[in-house]
Amino acid sequence: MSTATQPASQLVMPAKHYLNDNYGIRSWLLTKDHKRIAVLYLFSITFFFFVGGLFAAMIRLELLTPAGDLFTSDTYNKLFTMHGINMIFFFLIPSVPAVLGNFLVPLMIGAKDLAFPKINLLSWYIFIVGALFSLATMVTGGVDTGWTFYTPLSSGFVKTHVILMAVGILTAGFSSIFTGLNFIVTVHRMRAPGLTWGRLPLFIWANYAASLIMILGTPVLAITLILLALERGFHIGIFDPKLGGDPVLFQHMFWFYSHPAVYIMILPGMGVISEIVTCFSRKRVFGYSFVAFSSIAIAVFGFVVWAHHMFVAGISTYSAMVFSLLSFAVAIPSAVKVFNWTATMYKGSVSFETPMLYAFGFIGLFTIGGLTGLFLASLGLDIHIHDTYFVIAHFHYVMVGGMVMAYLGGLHFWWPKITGRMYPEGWAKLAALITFIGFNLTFFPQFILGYMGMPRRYHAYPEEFQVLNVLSTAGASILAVGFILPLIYFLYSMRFGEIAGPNPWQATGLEWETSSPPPTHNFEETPIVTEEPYHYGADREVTVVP
Amino acid sequence: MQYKLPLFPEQASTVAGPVDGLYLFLVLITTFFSLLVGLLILFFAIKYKRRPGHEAEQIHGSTLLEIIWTVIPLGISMVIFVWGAALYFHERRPPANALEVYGIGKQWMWKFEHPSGQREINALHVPMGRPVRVTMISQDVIHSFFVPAFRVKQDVLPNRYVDVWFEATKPGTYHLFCSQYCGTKHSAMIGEVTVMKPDDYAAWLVGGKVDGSLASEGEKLFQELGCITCHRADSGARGPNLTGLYGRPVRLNDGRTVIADNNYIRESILNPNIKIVSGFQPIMPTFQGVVSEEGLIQLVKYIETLSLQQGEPLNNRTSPSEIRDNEVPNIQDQMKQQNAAPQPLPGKKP
Amino acid sequence: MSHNLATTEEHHPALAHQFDTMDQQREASTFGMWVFLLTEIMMFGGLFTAYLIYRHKYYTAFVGGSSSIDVTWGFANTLVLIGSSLTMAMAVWAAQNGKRRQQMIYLALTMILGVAFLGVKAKEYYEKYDECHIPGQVIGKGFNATGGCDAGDPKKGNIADDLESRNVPPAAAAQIARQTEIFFSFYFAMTGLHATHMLIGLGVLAWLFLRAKRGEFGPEYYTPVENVGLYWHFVDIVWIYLFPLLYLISRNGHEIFS
Amino acid sequence: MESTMEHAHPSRKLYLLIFFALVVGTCVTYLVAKIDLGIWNPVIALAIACIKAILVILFFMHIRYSSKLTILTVCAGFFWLLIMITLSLTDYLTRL
Repeated sequence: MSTATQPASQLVMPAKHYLNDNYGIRSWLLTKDHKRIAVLYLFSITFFFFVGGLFAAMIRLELLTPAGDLFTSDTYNKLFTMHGINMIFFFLIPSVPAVLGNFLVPLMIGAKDLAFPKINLLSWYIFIVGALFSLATMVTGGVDTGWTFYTPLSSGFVKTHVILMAVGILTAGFSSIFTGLNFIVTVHRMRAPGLTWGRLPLFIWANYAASLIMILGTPVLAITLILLALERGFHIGIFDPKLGGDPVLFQHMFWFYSHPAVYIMILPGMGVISEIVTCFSRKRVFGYSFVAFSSIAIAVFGFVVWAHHMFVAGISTYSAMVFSLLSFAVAIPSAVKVFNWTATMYKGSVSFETPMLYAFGFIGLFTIGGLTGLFLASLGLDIHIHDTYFVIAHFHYVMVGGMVMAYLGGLHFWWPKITGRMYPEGWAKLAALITFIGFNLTFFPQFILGYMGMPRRYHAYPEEFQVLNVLSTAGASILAVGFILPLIYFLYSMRFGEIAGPNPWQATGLEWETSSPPPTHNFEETPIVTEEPYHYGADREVTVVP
Repeated sequence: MQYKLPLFPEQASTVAGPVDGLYLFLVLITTFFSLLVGLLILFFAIKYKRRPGHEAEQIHGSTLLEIIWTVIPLGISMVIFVWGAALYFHERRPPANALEVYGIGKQWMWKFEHPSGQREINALHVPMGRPVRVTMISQDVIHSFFVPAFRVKQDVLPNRYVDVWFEATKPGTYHLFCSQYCGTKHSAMIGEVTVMKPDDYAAWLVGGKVDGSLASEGEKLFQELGCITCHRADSGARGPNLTGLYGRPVRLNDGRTVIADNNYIRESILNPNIKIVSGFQPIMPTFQGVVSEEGLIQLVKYIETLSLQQGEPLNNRTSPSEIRDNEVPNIQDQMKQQNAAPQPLPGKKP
Repeated sequence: MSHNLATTEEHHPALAHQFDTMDQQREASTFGMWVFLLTEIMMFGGLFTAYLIYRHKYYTAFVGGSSSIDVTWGFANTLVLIGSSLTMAMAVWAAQNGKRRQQMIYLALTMILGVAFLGVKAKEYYEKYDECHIPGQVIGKGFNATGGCDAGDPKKGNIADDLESRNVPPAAAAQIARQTEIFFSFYFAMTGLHATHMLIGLGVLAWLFLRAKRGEFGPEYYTPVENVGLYWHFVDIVWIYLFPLLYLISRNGHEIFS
Repeated sequence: MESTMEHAHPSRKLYLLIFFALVVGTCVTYLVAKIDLGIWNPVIALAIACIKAILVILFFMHIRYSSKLTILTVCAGFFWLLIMITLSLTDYLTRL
């Protein structure tokens, strides 16, 4: 296992690692090293996160007052559409898988690289091409269909560049398919000797489950968007009611991908939390196999619940009942995970470094986000809160309170591995606290707003909703600080941070057994795994709670 | 200036109470579990804070606990499912005696038509204490009819009638929102629902200036379009007799049976020869692009009233929609008497 | 057999750095190909689901649209594609057994059959273009409400006329003809996506042919041939379903219009 | 992991046999389509299509000689396809 802690002053950067292996722009743009590709993704998605964040800030500013006085309604409609598209397709979906997953999957399983390094680089390029389409759309005037592209509005009514944007998302989708494919093959075929399925880190299990969704769901989004573009471009009638099409079918096909897609976003985040909680509790994760299999269960169940987005869309009552029942089933594995993380801390040795603070934030906020999902899965209640701010609040509790927290936690946790240097702990704790406070102030009022009946995507709203909207906007400005701070100190620490050493957290896992930053081929010699995962406190007796 | 910070919209319909009940139950569940998890984390974090001389105890897990925290959430969620589903089922079944109103959504306004002929834009007047069923269709994109005070919502689709019902319990004026994003002025597609006491409502009905009831307008259209040339009662008619048709099962010539409801009648006007009544030839021309959505509603309503003129015994009827008007001896019947009932159709073309 | 070969063959020029053995590399790429085909199943699956729903909803129009396609060409094309699957399988066999010349012949045959298929498809597309059966109002003269270029045009292919000649009353024929646009939307979307896959397949086959010519494949390294083969067979399977679904809707002359 | 995979491959004769079966299947599909069997027409056509697809998958695509993992992958594809179709149909077949 890991070596004993050395005083920070004695640590030195390894002489040769993946960052200084060679230099120059070509060495980055033509790299096949999964770690460098992860860094490329990191910079790309950070850009899109802040572009999406800018749109969010503008939305919140507009909603400060009831009248639509800051932007025209067309501009506002474009803002929330572009916010959604940027955040979902160009930040959340690639966030943990493409950055942390790319960096860590081969390291954690003791492989030299992913199974298909060229395809890995290709998927970054495909992502960038998709992103360029999206940027081109933004520059030429944006899209105002909402990120859901509901027909017939998107196919026949709006006058913006829907096709261009659809092509952009479609392209980014293929990037996600290839990433998922790469992970699945790598996990199956590239594991180090001795690393059985029962010994895989939970982060790998979670990414594996998310990859399943990527390869099974994304193609359906692709064909749906192709049909939408054909319909808009050639006026053929597959979803257009004028030509006998059924607009509700578009919703079925769209949500067949887009509901599981939220599990693409959250599952890898859950994997990150499993790693962090065990490490900072110095304890083996509670119920390893239950946490592992719940990831797979979420991936599978996630595919059979999509029509809970359509309870008031005109689907049959019978169908609504089926989908509601199945939707409750998907809540169970998530609950199992939360309880297991909590139980992991029991009789542990808990410390409070920044990643752990984010993990606390994740567990708390995800619990609220998950439980408010039950409101929306419940048929009678969903009639009232569907398409209101309640949905917005629920979604952001899961995606920002859950996923972004996990992403930031993971970034802090593995930052020493990625860069070889530590981030400034004090500032990071401050940022985590600010994010937590800002987040709750932004999104909690939206639950109430939603139940009060404020519909989503409203440019102007009745006056009685103003107080809560002002609170939410105030929270958003705090949240913005919480997100900008890490950007600054991460950049700072890349040059000036303390040298981390191979294993600053004294964590288990193969990625901590190589130097920080790792060498280009990850390991000096192929590691052989002989231990159970999360083998903390090897000297102590193992006890089992009855 | 005084700000109020209400946590609930007003309760102004019969389902508002039950929906809020379910909501409160869920809020309770959410609070309980969030606090449970939050407090446990806090407790563990303090109790097992890392300190010298204390090491973590390696616990692998407990199958018993796993089963407990799988089964308990499963049980709770099944309770929520059944509760929510029962409510949904109730909200999806309009009572037979509901007052009918027709709605059309278009970018970016709501139009409502009352059977007696009153038309409203972005406003809807309904009586208190009586179920109201709004049958809606969209002229362009998908809209959604949402009245928070009633806790009802229904997407309004193009090319297909959908309905929503509520029974208002409290006089007042309430928000009507479009809650499905529908383009530029989505947030301006709002209106007001005014709930009136029955007497006030009756006065309101009589007060407005009205061209003619929906059914009588529909009858005019029926004659203008020449429908009566074929749809006659005599045996030599080329089209099926429409009297007594509404709400009935109809046998088609491919062997299937459909209920002659709003959607079937609308479809039969626009694409008449797809579902042909058994024993007839597919010869009717299409009226697509000829009749507006308003006109279609009037025709549908007219055909519905044709069934009411028959005076058949009620127990012969199959669909609740047929029974509804006969059972309710109030305003709507008064309205019917005011508006000339359709006469047996003369067999000539206008 | 190749398992033993692989261990002694560690420095095969085709062994990528991330793999330890040729065997591991072969297994990984073949599995990767299957996972890719999984995504293809779902992509076509979305179309098939939508097709099923509309076929149920607009059955008569689907019959009308299907009748306007020449089934003989579809039948011939099915045979062509099955034949190309056979030659592809043979090409893989030749690669596995190190028969370079045969491999090149089989690959060339596969490509010829693939081109033949696309040629027939192009002819069919042109026919539809000529008959104004392209859905939408953008390509050609646009889809006409009578399901052909002009009602009463002596030229074949007017669906309304065609249905009338099969004893469908004129009013019904006209309405069914108008609804066939949705059938043709699916016809072009499904066969178009399939043809796009064929085009990509032909490109990859050409690349394989060049590599085979250089003698890169042999008993210990034939994964690319095998994977392209898997892809080609998958495209064949899609067509095996497309043929009955698009060409053979009620070809039995059963009176469904009564 | 199955490091001892079978590398047996079908012979050319078997390939020809499968090809022959596929041609026969296609011809039968074509001919049966012209006979009026009512509801059974599409059923037979699709049943034959399924048999043909299975033959191609088993022999041309070597699934018969592949690892369990590959077989599982194929099954997963059809299983998910089935999920999509059946659950979509719960709506379309029960709408009034």
